Amino acid sequence: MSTQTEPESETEIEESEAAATETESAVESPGDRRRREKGERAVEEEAKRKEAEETLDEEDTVQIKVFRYDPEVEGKQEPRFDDFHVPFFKGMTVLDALIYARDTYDSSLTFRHSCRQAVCGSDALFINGSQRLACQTQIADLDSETVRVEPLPHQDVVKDLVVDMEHFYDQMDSVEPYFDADELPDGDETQRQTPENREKVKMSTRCIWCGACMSSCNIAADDNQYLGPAAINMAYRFAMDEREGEIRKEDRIKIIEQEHGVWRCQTQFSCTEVCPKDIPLTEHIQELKREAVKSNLKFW
Amino acid sequence: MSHSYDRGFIEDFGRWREFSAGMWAWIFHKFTGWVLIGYLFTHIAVLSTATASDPAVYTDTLQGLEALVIVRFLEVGLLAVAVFHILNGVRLLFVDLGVGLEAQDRSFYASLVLTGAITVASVPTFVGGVLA
Amino acid sequence: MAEHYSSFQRGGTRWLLQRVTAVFLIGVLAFHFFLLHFVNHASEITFAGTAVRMSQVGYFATMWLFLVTATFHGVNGVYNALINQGLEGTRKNAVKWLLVLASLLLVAQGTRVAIAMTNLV
Amino acid sequence: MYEHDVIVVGAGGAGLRAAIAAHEEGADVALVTKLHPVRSHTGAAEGGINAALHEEDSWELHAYDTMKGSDYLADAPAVDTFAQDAPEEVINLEHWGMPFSREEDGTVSQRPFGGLSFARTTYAGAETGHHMLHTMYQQVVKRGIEVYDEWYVTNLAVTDHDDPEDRQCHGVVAYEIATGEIEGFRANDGVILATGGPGQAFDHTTNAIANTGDGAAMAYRAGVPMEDMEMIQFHPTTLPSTGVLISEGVRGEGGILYNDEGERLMFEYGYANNAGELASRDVVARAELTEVNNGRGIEDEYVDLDMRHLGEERIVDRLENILHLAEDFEGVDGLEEPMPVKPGQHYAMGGVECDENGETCIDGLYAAGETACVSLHGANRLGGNALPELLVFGARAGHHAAGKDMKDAEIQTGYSAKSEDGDVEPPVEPGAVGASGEDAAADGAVVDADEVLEHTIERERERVEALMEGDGLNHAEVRSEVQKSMTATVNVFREEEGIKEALRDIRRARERYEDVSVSDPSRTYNTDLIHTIETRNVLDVAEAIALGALARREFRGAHWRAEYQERRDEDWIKHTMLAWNDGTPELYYKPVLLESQWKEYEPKERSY
Ligand SMILES: Cc1cc2nc3c(=O)[nH]c(=O)nc-3n(C[C@H](O)[C@H](O)[C@H](O)COP(=O)(O)OP(=O)(O)OC[C@H]3O[C@@H](n4cnc5c(N)ncnc54)[C@H](O)[C@@H]3O)c2cc1C
Ligand code: HEM
Ligand code: SF4
Ligand code: F3S
Ligand code: FES
Repeated sequence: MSTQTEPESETEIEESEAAATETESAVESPGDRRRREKGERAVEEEAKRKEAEETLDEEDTVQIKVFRYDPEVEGKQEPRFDDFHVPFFKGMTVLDALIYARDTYDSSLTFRHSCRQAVCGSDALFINGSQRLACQTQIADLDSETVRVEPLPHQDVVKDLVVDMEHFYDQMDSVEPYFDADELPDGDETQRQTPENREKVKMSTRCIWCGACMSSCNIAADDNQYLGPAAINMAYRFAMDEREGEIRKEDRIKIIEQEHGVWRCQTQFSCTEVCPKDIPLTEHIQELKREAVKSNLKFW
Repeated sequence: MSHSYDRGFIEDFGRWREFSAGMWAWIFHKFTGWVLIGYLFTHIAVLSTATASDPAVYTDTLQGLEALVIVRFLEVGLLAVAVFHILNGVRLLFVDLGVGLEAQDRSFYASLVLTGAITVASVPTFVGGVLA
Repeated sequence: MAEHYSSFQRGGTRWLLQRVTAVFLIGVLAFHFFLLHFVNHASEITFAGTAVRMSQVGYFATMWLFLVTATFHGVNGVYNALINQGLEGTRKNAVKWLLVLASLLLVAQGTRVAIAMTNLV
Repeated sequence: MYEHDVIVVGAGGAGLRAAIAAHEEGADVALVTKLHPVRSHTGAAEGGINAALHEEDSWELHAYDTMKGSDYLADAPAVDTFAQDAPEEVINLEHWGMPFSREEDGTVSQRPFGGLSFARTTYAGAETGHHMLHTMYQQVVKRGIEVYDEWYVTNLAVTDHDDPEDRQCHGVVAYEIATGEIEGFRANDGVILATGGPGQAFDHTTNAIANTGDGAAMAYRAGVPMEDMEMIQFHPTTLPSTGVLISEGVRGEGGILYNDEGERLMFEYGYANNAGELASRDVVARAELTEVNNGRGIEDEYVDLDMRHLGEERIVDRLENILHLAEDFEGVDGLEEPMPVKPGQHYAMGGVECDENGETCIDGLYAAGETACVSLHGANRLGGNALPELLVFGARAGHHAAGKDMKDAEIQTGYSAKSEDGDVEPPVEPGAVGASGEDAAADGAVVDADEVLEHTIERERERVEALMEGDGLNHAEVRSEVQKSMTATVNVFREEEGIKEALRDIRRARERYEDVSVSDPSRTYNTDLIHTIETRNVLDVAEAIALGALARREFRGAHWRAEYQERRDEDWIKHTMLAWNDGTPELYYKPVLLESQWKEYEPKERSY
């Protein structure tokens, strides 16, 4: 390290490496050795894996059935379901099981994930027939022998459990999803907002862009241009924020009133049911419908 | 992006098993609405017999139809359809007003049950005439 | 005001009218069903009976409004459903006018029938 | 090849703020991020953002608290700049629509936080980070700033001058996850690294799976020194199965810690006879682990945090999200049973050495956020000081990179700031296996911007090709071994032997990594490949942490050493620095600046 001068440390490495190669090369070349070791290891790994799977006790394992698809890889172009047996522990989530399956059995198993705590919105999946966050879903709560995991319905599948989110992002962007006050106080002053008003928009600000709601909505499935519950909720978040002011609110109402806006919602409630952040989406959509009617009636 | 990857059965047919109350309510409401508007057109068509110069045509047509058992049963069906559409319509009106949203699934089930009850209760009145 | 008025979106109006007509229909439809199936059994209906009822101005007006609102409500409902199904462009326009025509015919014929039922003519 | 004035790598709080700042200066700026911005881990922060907003409060007090909290290992110019800029930054956020919690009169609420002499923590419910992240992303959308999301930056395009301080950064090379395409991003004015924390060096952490220390590792290998890497904060209450954080709020409201024998451990064994459960994070974390080590842990792993006695009403009212967390991530109903908790890695105080303007010793390369070490937190970060750091230093880096006229930094960077040679004897040779400067050719031949980029792109293509072609180990094994080893030895308790063990394990892991390959053959969304590359970064960062821990022979802030049970101010008010040195790391020291142009700080005992 730093106490040593550089050349010294370098020679040391060279020396030790040279020594290592010398003893080995009597028998085989380093390349051969590496390949042999690789081969041996592969066999070992395989054996370990088999053993791991076999020793798994029926009782404390769960079976996950995972959707597989890859447009490029032969054998995966036809969608299929793969079964994995995963050792169960208390508190295990579906995401834990997926990670285990990937790291132990098949490293090509592909899914998005990051925070493991329901804040990043990466891992909304179709689990046992419902849109849920894998990280937020306790396997024990599913009450079923096998857990079926699929990518979100009504979105293009990129690979395995990964869907294309572009359309969802586009819909979010189309409602001008940013705070844009009519006027702002001077530089070092904050705006005022009543606690009641904050309370009113609170739930709507919790959205983590997971796309579960959009995927669950039959209307959004049929009508690709429908803004969808998340985007409408986003519009609600700003339209109802008293800090933005009346003029902006009027504009926002116009956005959600468009052809494929709020009127498309048929109050099916499935969005509200699947939202992992418990946002009362239908309620917000309905309130915006009334706001729209009100703002139109004003001018009669 | 209009469609997701075709997952065959799961996507096309299997989904209904995963529908929740709100989705069923929507489907039923749609169905009943269409039946009702369809009925309205036929209804007016039948009543058009009233414009005939002889009033008896009207009376005969209506009573002739009413004499058919099948028509009586269809009427029961119509009642069921109308009652459900009304009850669920009321439910939807409340939803539009933002009232009782937490109970939306229960109110749907209540609509179903009530529809069933009213329909069964009215069977004697409807079918009575022809069978008796 | 004028420019606000011009930016008015029909989506909202139709939505609102659908609800308003629904509220009206609740009462009238229930009344209609009750009167013609429970109070007067459908099988006992005669032209004479109908004519008596229809000759009352109040009843006549109610029934005529029933016809108009139900037509609007029903046809508008169908139209919405079709739009939600993805109807667009020229086909949407065609369907729209077709529905409008059908409604007008229905209301016209309904009105003719209703008038025939009264002993006014 | 894409080209922009400023390239920001990472779109968490720091990256977003930097991008907005550069945009404010009129620069053409792009965010390149491996996760969509709203998926960044800033969204997980719960507690709040410190800023001296109140008239009775002052930035000097905030600076004083921060310095004291750092256990006098922070640099005064960083601390002062931070405390001065924080209020304006928080007001900015408010103007951008951040849904702060409010008082009756409509002003922003502030609450007290550990180690602060004034209630200066602004917050938005228990989801402050989520709101901060989203509020800033919204402003990025509003400004039309280009975002390349799901682009994984694999390396920096840096000239290959011999001396890192002569090097210049001309951009980055990134891999588009969806398509497998490798592209260059040319930065005319600067590259800002804002890639977040290195939590994945440990196997039990509150950090996201994506927090693999990529930025730090890339900068390190490009020649920027790592600073105070041993300074890792451990949070005492995280859920055992996932590492999800259970906020300090539970103990604040009166939650109690019990060991396996049902004893109230904080008092029973005298860990903190006054403050009890509310003692500072490091004290509680050590207490819990001592219990486990002495056989009084539950299932030999954790202790119980009980809040049932608070009553359902109070719990639902104030700690509702905790109920959800315990239920969702541990399957435990906090109203019915105690919640299992154990210490988990939480935050890295150290990181990429940079100055108050975010600049590193490499020209055109900046760092901001958790990945950076301006040296604001020193040996211990105060709760609520990380989020404002993202704002303050993110903004400064963005402004500076975009060419705003700013005062010269007081903090010196680079090897030339060295004051003392290091004196550690690692048990094995650290650094790259067969170090030959694989990450920088170091012959001064490639200096032209385009050439540098082309060269780097070529190297990355080769690297990816090699990883894809091989038929070897799964990186996951290598990664998890290192994580386990780090958590076992370079944790809350650190002993010389343990740290050496970790270094040996890391060495072994480095050797095994040579044989790692990617088994998924697809170019489409190949996360196997991404994770494999990340693992390399995890190794470099973990090693740096362990080396720092071995070097620092004292107990300061978060860094506890079995052999040295006190703070040794005469010898150790200095930063541990680590230069990659083209593959053969070198440890050295640099002085801590306890004096800024405004004030001078006198080390005092850190007691609360
Ligand atoms: C559970 C938890 C609670 C916390 N609570 C608080 C609190 O109450 N108050 C407080 O002040 N602090 C808190 N902190 C600390 C604070 O939240 C973090 O230090 C801070 O959010 C880090 O922000 P960042 O912008 O540096 O990084 P991150 O938000 O982690 O963002 C990193 C970004 O870099 C990108 N990235 C990474 N690698 C690459 C690559 N190779 N190529 C391209 N992009 C890349 C990622 O996509 C991401 O966008 C908390 C931390 C945790 C974990
Ligand atoms: C009696 C009380 C009635 C009530 C309360 C009622 C209520 C409603 C409501 C609220 C809707 C709108 C649903 C939506 O857009 O989400 C609707 C739709 C509809 N109604 Fe009614 N309605 C009533 C009677 C009728 C009658 C008499 C008819 C037939 C003429 C009718 C036909 C329809 C049709 C066709 C739809 C559209 C269904 C669809 O979405 O496809 N309704 N009704
Ligand atoms: S509204 Fe809910 S379900 Fe929809 S994207 Fe946001 S968090 Fe997900
Ligand atoms: S599921 Fe769809 S129909 Fe409306 S209530 Fe939700 S958006
Ligand atoms: S992993 Fe972040 S929401 Fe599930």
